[in-house]
Amino acid sequence: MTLERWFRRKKPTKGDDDSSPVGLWLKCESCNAQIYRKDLVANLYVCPECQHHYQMPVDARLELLLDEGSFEQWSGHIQATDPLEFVDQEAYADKLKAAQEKHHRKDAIVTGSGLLNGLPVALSVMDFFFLGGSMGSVVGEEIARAVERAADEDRAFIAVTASGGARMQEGALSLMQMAKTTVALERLAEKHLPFISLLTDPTTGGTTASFATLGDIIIAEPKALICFAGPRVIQQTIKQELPEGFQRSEFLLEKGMLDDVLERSKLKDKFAAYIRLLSGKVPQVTLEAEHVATL
Amino acid sequence: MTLERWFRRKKPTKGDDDSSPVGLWLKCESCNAQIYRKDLVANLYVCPECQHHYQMPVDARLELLLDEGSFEQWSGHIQATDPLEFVDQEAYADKLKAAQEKHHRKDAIVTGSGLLNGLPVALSVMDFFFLGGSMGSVVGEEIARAVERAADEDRAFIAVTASGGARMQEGALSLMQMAKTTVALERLAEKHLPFISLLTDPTTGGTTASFATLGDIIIAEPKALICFAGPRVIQQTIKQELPEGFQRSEFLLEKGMLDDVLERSKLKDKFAAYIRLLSGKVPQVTLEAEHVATL
Amino acid sequence: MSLPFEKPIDDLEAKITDMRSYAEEQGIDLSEEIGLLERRLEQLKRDTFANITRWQRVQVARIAGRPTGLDYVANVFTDFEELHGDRTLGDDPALVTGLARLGEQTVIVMAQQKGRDTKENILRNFGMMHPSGYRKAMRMFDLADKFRLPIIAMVDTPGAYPGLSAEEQGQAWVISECIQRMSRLKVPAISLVIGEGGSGGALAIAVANRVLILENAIYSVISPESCAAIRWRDSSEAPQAAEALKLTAYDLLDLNVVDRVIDEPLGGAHKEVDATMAIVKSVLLQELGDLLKLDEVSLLEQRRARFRALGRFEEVLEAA
Amino acid sequence: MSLPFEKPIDDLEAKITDMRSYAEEQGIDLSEEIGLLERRLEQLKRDTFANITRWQRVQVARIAGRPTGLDYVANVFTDFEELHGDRTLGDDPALVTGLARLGEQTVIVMAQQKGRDTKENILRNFGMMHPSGYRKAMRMFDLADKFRLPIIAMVDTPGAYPGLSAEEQGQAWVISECIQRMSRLKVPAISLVIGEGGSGGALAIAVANRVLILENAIYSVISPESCAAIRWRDSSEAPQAAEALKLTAYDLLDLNVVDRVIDEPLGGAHKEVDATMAIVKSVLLQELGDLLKLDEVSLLEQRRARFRALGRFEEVLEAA
Ligand SMILES: [Zn+2]
Ligand SMILES: [Zn+2]
Repeated sequence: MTLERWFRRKKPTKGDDDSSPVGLWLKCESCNAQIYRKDLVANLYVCPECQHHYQMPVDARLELLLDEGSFEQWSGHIQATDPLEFVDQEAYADKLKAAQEKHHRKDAIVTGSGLLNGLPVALSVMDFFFLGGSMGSVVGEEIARAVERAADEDRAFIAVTASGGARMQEGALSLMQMAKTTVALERLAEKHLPFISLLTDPTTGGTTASFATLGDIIIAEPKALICFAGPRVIQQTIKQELPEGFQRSEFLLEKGMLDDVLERSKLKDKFAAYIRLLSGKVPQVTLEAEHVATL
Repeated sequence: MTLERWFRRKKPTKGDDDSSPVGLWLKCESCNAQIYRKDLVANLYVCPECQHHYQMPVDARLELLLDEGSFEQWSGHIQATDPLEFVDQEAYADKLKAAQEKHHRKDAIVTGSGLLNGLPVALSVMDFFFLGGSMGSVVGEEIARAVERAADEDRAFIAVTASGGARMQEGALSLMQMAKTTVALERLAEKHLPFISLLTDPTTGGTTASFATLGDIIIAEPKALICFAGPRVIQQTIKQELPEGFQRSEFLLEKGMLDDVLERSKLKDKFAAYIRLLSGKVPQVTLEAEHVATL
Repeated sequence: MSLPFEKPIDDLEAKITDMRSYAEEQGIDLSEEIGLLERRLEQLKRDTFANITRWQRVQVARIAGRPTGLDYVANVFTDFEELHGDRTLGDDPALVTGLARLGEQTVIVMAQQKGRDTKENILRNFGMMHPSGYRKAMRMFDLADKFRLPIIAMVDTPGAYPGLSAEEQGQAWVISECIQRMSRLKVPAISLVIGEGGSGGALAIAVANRVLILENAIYSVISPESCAAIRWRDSSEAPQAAEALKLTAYDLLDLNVVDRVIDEPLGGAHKEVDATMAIVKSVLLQELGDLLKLDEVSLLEQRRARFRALGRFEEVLEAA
Repeated sequence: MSLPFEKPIDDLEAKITDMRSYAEEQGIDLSEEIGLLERRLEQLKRDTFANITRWQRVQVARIAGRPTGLDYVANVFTDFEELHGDRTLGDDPALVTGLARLGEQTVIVMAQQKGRDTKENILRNFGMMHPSGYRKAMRMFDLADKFRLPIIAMVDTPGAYPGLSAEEQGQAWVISECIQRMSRLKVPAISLVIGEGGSGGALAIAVANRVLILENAIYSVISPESCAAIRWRDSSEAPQAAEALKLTAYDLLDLNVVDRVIDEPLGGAHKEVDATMAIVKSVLLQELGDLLKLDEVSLLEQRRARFRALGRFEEVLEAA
């Protein structure tokens, strides 16, 4: 179901308007090649021709990162309450309800536990198709709870982000989720458990400026847009064109902001390597035995 | 005596060749005005016409910063041993001996304690005229001892720097003074005592890259040259002219490296203010009484 | 310096002034009439400010002549010594930082500064901080911890600077780091929103033990103009957006986003600056006094718990 | 890839090779003669390296083909995962950093990397780090403390980059901060000088519990060339300057600047890379094993005391 829904979208937009028809073929938005949709899905939503990384539905992301059948969902027990009774051209309450029904989840996030190459992990995956992956009270609380439970259960934590930023329909409460998710991470740090942040296209605004950039290791998918202020806002500020590749993963790697840019197919094994290495605490026994063996 | 010796020098050079004749007048190296030497001294070695800050002899510096008669010298009980038996066109041992005789001190530094507007402080003042203020084992050890004694005696510490960098005639031992002075500062930090660093013209190389830039508050005198690599070295590297004002105090303030650039005449009162403020530890009694009074 | 809705007040004030000089000129006693008008003026102010819309509140928060960060630094504190630079990237004039005394206690004060005229606006980048400003704030947090000095932060910014250089230097990274660093302070921290609390750029220096706000200040996830541009596709709908965003002081108190609203003199802080300073000083002294009773661990835990608890949601029985 | 003083060795090696192929071609037995020559070769190498001047040592330390930082990373460690960036200014290719295993222990490894050909030399800026490199090192120190992972740092640099941008970004400030940060590590730290230890740019990642050096590596306050230019006013006097600076491994051991010299295979590390890697690995395993027995406080105190004690001077009776 989720994959089918994804097919209705051709390119990343606000995430609240996906009515384009389903077809068997699509034209790659990067290289213009005609791609058979099934091939794209089989290839992890990466264009087989040009390696363009499309956005990935949450279920596919969980499948990519976790060992088969190991996922146990934690999220879904809370929902938003429209604390501001926010209305613009449409009521937030209605919009939320529509999104919940369409995407079959309570909000723009899924959290849970699983095994990654046999290693116990917890993770949060944002759903960009659900109101643009925006972070309101529920997204913030789900992340905070998942991080804390990961700490309690001695699991490494992986955050997969895809978000338009804070959810403005919950006003300052959304803003506060930046601080909430940040302080929740203290629990993980106190237990010396690794936090790997995976930034995917697009990760912007309050999400980028909070937990997403606090990973012990920060990885991005190729050519993902990752920023605080979006390109349009900056263009309005500086009144000139932005340089090619600005605010994209490769640019940020060069600017020192990322540990690496990794292709989707390599993520799982790399994450396993990081987690294993970071768990290599100083052992009580010394290495003398091996030393003797080496000499 | 010290002041007279200073008069033999017209402009900062290596500090080991000061044979220019003594005169009653000098031409300001900055504004070309003819200045009566006595006026310059009376004006804290600052040109009365253009405010150019000349290098200041150690004794005058102590007089500037400390309350009259309060200085107690700590340094002078150790001397260099020429551990490398270093010889270039002249033997280091001979050069050192000549400098000691000429400047009436064991090495390029004076340390001690005193009162600054009544506040107990310790300080180290480098002597640029003694082998270019270079830091060898003795300079490093004197600074380390002074910092540690300041910590023991609950004094704020002020380091006045003027140095060509590490003393190459003591080879890697000079390099190690960068680490030695740095670790000595831990004692001060552990006691929450303030360390104010005053960078004067010129402060370069290993001195800049160690204790000098570790001040809780870093102040520079106007237009002082402060750098890691000297302008000539950089010019050789990049093969082009350096921008006007590059590596000078005002430039560094703009680059975020300094807390302020202060005229010589303001230093003492400002330092007193910093020390008083930084000593304002959280008191055990609350401020309720005052609160009531204010309402 | 006046907003449209303030016009009746200004008119009445002018009338009273007129009448006073007339009475003096003519040597007649109009004190009874003037007294009556003054009571009417006070009632008019009270009614006007009791009923202003959220959008009008936004305008008061931004009005020229409203006290800026540096006004509070100069009048609420004593012995201020400015400290410059982040020791990394530069010295951001949009955030003024330094040592000062609040009563007898040394504090580290930091104030986002918008500027009081066009020249200063440009110098201060309208209070929009660059990454170097947030790094300067973090340097101050380090200094505060080392010397056990409380932090007082004055918030007044449209938001972090959304420009090319800021993005290149990792604006998002430095804001998240600043939030984390402030949450880890071992000393008391008070943030006071004095004008405009704009989004993450404001929050970065507002992860405090106590978050206070002036009556006519605002604090929002997005500016009403930007919100209107996105949600109404028309930035002139800003008044509606302001209404929807619930960004006024008492709205935020209801949401627990702020802990206390400091009432301004009648007519707003810009009408009676001295009185505003006195009120703010007394509140800060009292709040700081309370926090100074807590030890390091309690301060840390209280701050963490405060922000961990924010947000509104409901538990549901069935998972989805 | 050979230095002038190595010529007799190279010639003899060539002669032996010649004789071997001649014997094979002609089908005659020259094994006795060859054996004799091989013994002479070994003796020649021994004599040559026992008597090389300090300047020749400098040349060996810099010779093309000598193993670089990345060679050690690849051959001494396993499971290396490179981590990039300082999260502030950039990602400096002159310092390679990452997670790896040394035996069974995860460590954070960092290596100054000069490059193995012209292209890499340029990419790596000849091993001369920018401020972003030192900030990357400090980020690694933070990671090491957080996850309690020992630090192994390979030193090989002519010095910190003396350029315009480096000065603008506070090269001196970041080096002093790096020295301080490394001195505060709560985990074991070992630095190994593998080639050229150039001044403050090297020291910044060598404030370790144990400072090791390869037999033909050097570690100096200034390069012989620069020293000659300043003290002799002629950089071609570098050989004399090298002599005066006492910058070889055993000189430094005498001065307590390094704790241990690792002997290289006869003829230098570049002649037998595999053997060099094996020796370095076994030494690092042993040294790390020793340090892992110490607790956090002991590690800190030992490191601090080590550097506090460095320097040579004598006490005098009368003060001056
Ligand atoms: Zn394609
Ligand atoms: Zn002059």
